[in-house]
Amino acid sequence: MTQGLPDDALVLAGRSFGSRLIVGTGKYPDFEVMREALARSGAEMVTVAVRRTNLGDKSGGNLLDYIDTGRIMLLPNTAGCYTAEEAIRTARLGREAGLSEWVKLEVIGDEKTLFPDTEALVAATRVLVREGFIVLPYTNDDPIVARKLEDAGAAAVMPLGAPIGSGMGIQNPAHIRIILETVSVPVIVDAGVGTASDASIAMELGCDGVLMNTGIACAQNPAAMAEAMKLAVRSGRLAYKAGRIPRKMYASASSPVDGVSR
Amino acid sequence: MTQGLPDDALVLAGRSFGSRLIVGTGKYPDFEVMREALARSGAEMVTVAVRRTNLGDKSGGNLLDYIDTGRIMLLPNTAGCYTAEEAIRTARLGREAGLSEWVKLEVIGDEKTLFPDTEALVAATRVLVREGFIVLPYTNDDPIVARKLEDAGAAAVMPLGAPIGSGMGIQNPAHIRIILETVSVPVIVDAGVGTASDASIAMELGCDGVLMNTGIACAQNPAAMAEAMKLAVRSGRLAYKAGRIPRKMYASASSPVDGVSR
Amino acid sequence: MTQGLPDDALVLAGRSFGSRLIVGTGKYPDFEVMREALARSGAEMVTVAVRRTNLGDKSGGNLLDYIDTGRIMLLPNTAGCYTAEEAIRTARLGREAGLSEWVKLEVIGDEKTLFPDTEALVAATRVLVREGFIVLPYTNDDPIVARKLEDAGAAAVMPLGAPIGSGMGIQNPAHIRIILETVSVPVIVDAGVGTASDASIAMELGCDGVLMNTGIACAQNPAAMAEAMKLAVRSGRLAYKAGRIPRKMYASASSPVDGVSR
Amino acid sequence: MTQGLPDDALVLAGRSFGSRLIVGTGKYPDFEVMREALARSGAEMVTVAVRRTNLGDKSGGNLLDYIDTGRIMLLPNTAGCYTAEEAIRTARLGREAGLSEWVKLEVIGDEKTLFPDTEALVAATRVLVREGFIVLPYTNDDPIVARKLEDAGAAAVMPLGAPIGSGMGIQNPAHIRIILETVSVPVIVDAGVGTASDASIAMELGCDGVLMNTGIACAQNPAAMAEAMKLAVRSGRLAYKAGRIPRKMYASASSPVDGVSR
Amino acid sequence: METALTLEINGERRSVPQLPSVRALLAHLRLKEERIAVELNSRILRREEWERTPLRDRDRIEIVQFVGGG
Amino acid sequence: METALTLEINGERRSVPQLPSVRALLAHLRLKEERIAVELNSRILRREEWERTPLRDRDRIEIVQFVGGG
Amino acid sequence: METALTLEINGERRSVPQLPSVRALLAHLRLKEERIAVELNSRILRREEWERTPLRDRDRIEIVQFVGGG
Amino acid sequence: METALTLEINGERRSVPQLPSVRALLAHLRLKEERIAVELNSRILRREEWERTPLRDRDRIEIVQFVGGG
Repeated sequence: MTQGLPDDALVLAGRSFGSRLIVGTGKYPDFEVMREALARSGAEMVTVAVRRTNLGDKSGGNLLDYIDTGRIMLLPNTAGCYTAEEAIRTARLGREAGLSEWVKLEVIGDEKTLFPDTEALVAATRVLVREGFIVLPYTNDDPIVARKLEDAGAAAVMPLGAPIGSGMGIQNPAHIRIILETVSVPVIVDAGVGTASDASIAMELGCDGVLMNTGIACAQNPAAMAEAMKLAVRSGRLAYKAGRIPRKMYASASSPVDGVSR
Repeated sequence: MTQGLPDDALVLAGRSFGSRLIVGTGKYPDFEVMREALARSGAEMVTVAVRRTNLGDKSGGNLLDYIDTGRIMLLPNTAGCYTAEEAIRTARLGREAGLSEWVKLEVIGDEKTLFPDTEALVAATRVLVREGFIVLPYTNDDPIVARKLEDAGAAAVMPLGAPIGSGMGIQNPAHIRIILETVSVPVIVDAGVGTASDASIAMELGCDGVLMNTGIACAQNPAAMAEAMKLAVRSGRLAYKAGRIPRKMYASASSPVDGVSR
Repeated sequence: MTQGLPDDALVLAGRSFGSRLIVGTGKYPDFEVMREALARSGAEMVTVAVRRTNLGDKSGGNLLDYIDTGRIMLLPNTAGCYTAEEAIRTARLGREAGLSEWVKLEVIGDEKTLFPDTEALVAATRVLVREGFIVLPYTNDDPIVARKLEDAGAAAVMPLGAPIGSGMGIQNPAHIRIILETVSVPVIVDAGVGTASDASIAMELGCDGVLMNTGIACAQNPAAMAEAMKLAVRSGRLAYKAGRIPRKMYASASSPVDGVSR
Repeated sequence: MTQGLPDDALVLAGRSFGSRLIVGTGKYPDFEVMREALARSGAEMVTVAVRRTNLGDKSGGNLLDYIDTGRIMLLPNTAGCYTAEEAIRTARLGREAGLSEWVKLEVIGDEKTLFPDTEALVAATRVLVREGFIVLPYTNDDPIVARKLEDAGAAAVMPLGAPIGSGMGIQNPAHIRIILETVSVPVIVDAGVGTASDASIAMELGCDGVLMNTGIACAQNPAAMAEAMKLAVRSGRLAYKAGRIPRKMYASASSPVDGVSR
Repeated sequence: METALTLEINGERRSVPQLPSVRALLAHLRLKEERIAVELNSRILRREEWERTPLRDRDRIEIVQFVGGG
Repeated sequence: METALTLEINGERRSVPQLPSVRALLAHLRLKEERIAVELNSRILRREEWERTPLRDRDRIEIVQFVGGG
Repeated sequence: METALTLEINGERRSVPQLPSVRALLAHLRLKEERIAVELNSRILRREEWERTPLRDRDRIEIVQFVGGG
Repeated sequence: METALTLEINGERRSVPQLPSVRALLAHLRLKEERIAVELNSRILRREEWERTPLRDRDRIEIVQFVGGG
């Protein structure tokens, strides 16, 4: 039952994913830990960065040797790009290397916050969609920008919950909620998740998925945290679909009020 | 792995429970729904109330026909009792009916909030412990009271997260945290859980378990919510043990900052 | 206008106070700073502790030389007392020293949290009320305890917002709100205020007053913070009486939607 | 003392304002109530909308007859404009009508949320600044956009606390804080304030001012709420400058721990 | 049933025929013996006492069971 | 008023007598001159232009003022 | 001072000359009489009792005052 | 290696022997061909172009691969 949820796949650009958790591959203590964390996360899509090949040092092994690409789809990102042009070029390089049209689009606006430059992001989305890319843009939590991204052809919008790597959780649930009501494409919270309940909360709001990296990779025990995140995403999704009770200020007895033997 | 967690059982009064989720049996739409919810919750202990047998109407079936008492332990409560005397008497009746020393002790202070009368609660705990009961008291979130209950011999303390049935989640995490540092017996959040993330948060604080009823029984789909809660408790527990990343105000890149091809 | 609010005095045990802010006298850098802070706070009641007279050292001046007791009423506390007996004795000593029946009653349950021992608190209140004291008890945020204190004859109840000196603000507004609906005597938030908005929030909940010490005395500029607190209490009170707008998830234009020239 | 704060004026584009509260003029029950509310708010700048003159009906009086323009500066807004072009045109009309270069620039992105279209906002700011306007843009809480507005020559940035008229308070204090560290121009929270403490919180974060309309105009007693807001802004500002105590999880006694007579 | 007893069971007065024991009463009431508890005149009976405990007129009897609760 | 002009003022067609200037139009409409702005055929007029700017048939005129807003 | 008393004042043993009353003790200790309270052998003295209350050897005396507190 | 080429590879100047194609360069550099991308003078080469694309002195070449990222 837990395993399945077969009727509740995440569908992005017509492709179905059994897990609503997307995981990054950066910052793990080593590749072995990453491999185990990816396995326990249950993720079927992982992000990777595109970087210059180091021509000198061949030691240390290759990231891809530790990812089961039969089960897991690679999603190249454009991390580190500060203009639409850089991001577009990196997306194209990623496509050539990965032989796939999917890209997690980032256009960073500033080094300290790593917040997106949304104007450039929309522009880059437009260009890449025209070139046939399936664009998953990392964006801020502004519903107007989300709608522009959808209009530009993004396959999903991925608002930040909090700054990348901050672990602060979803800072503005109201904005996420409004985005969910504004766009028709899937909404995936990307960045800011620090612990399991942060992921559950995202799903309970009605989000379609959660993308995270630091929260798992930099936990004291990344593999255990990866499993926690898998369960958190499922539990939040299930709770969302199950229909929670309303919040009330006062109590309501769970045991019968009559029939007490006195 | 998910299934097992065999090294991480909840131990109460020397007895080991495979699940850290305790579920109530009140307020379900019907017994069939309850049966399925209990199954999907994975709970190994459920609370029941002690009430006068209805001598007239024998229809409707008996609660216990729907609980797999081979797998699930019954925990009689003293809900509806407003004095130490009433609670003590109900505990004794429950022991006689259930042939077990375990009791969830409630001494209610007021009908509107269903908050405990902690003075009477401590007194009743003292009496029942002397009589050989294993007492799990439903209490407020005051660490001083928690310590008194421990001193009185309670096998655990069960502070409320929010009013019974309110679904507001843990209103005062700081108090729960302080209780965790104050007592040595297990701490189980009892009451107030409305959705999955509330349960995860309790576990992430370091609680040993969560007890809930309305959050499951009155969800639109109780069985699905029961499974959500099972996963939430596990994910919160795993996250707690995995050691979350610290919260930071600013970003920290998850992709390498060097090597971008420009 | 600000000055006045003459129709909105705080009435405790039949006595009227022009300010709803009560200030402690401990922990200031020096008596001069305290004097200025008290002046700028506008408080008409300040708490003092009862301690053994230091027979050796007569230097350093006397606290009371820095308090304008014409304008400001002294409220002896029983801080540092861990049993009902100690608190009762200290209250009596305070009465003898201060020639007044008023006492801020504290019975501390534990050194680390300084939370009250509410059982002993209720007992001590009962005794002192019988002896003619006007008892203002520092209590936890439990409405059942609040009602017992009222029943015991307390002239007000003073629930903590957060641990003494913690500056965390009101941790559980729901509990304060329930206390306000439970008792008829004035409710004064005592402890936990860290900055001005914490005090405003207490008043906006409908509290009758706020008592604080560390938040002012240990601010970088105590006198300026004292004035901030004076204004905060007033502004919160005014806002409570003025009737705030309801919270809504969506926007509602403040400028006319018609008549835009296009 | 309260009155003064003469060293702490709000300076915008070289002009000094004695009050850090800016108030809107829409949605009051009637002009008389507005007049009183403006008086009690202490505001020295109020926003007005630019709309087609109603040629038919001359009854009802003119807004400007109820504003003391000797004391209060008018700030025309571009509310209701959905493109940079519309906003620029409305700004020019406002300048001609008001004979002043100041404009509160709004480019609305969507009717339901009234969130800004930040791309168009930055573009319009650039144009208007070139024409000599002093531009105060209403923006989202994205620090990257804030920096672009500053770079475009805005005299301040005015991020929303929550949707216009929602009364939800500052939904994302972390973003406001980051904006404060990102730009050098004044930061004024515009929109979302529902009650006094919301305004205090904005100021305690370090904001330079607060702009509000619905929170005052639609309160049950607008004039009283206006005064509450005046005090709230002052108290928040004073608290910010006074330097609050740090938050701690545990207690710290405010009375001496030694010298208790036992 | 001239020799009937009048008992107060769970707060209600009730006439029953002459019955030899508490256990017989339970049978008379068609109650299953599992997971119930019986109190006689404010004293809880152990299960093994049911057989040997006689009933007297005016006895107050409480019979409780488990129901759904939280 | 045989020599009337037909103007579009604030989006509505309106006939007015022959008037020498925008300023005369404002007077004809009984509008105070303070704190208003006038746009003629999509060009904003400076206040000092009102007097010397003539009206022509079919002119589109916008007249705006300040109203309550946030 | 051969006739000295040994008192326990505020928890410390102290020798003082023979003194006629509690009030005299306060004077001897150079304490202002305002806003203090005195307890003699666990009994609080009312202010008006100070004058007429004698001291005995081994008396336990507590003298308290107000200090800064919250 | 008198016929050597001077290339700028990943931002660094490098001398290599005369090589017939981009693909030969990759082999020379001992790079696996999987999951990499090559850009020649700011134009991304499709994988099938590697074989038939010659190298010229001063060519700027970028070779990228996937690394861990979020």
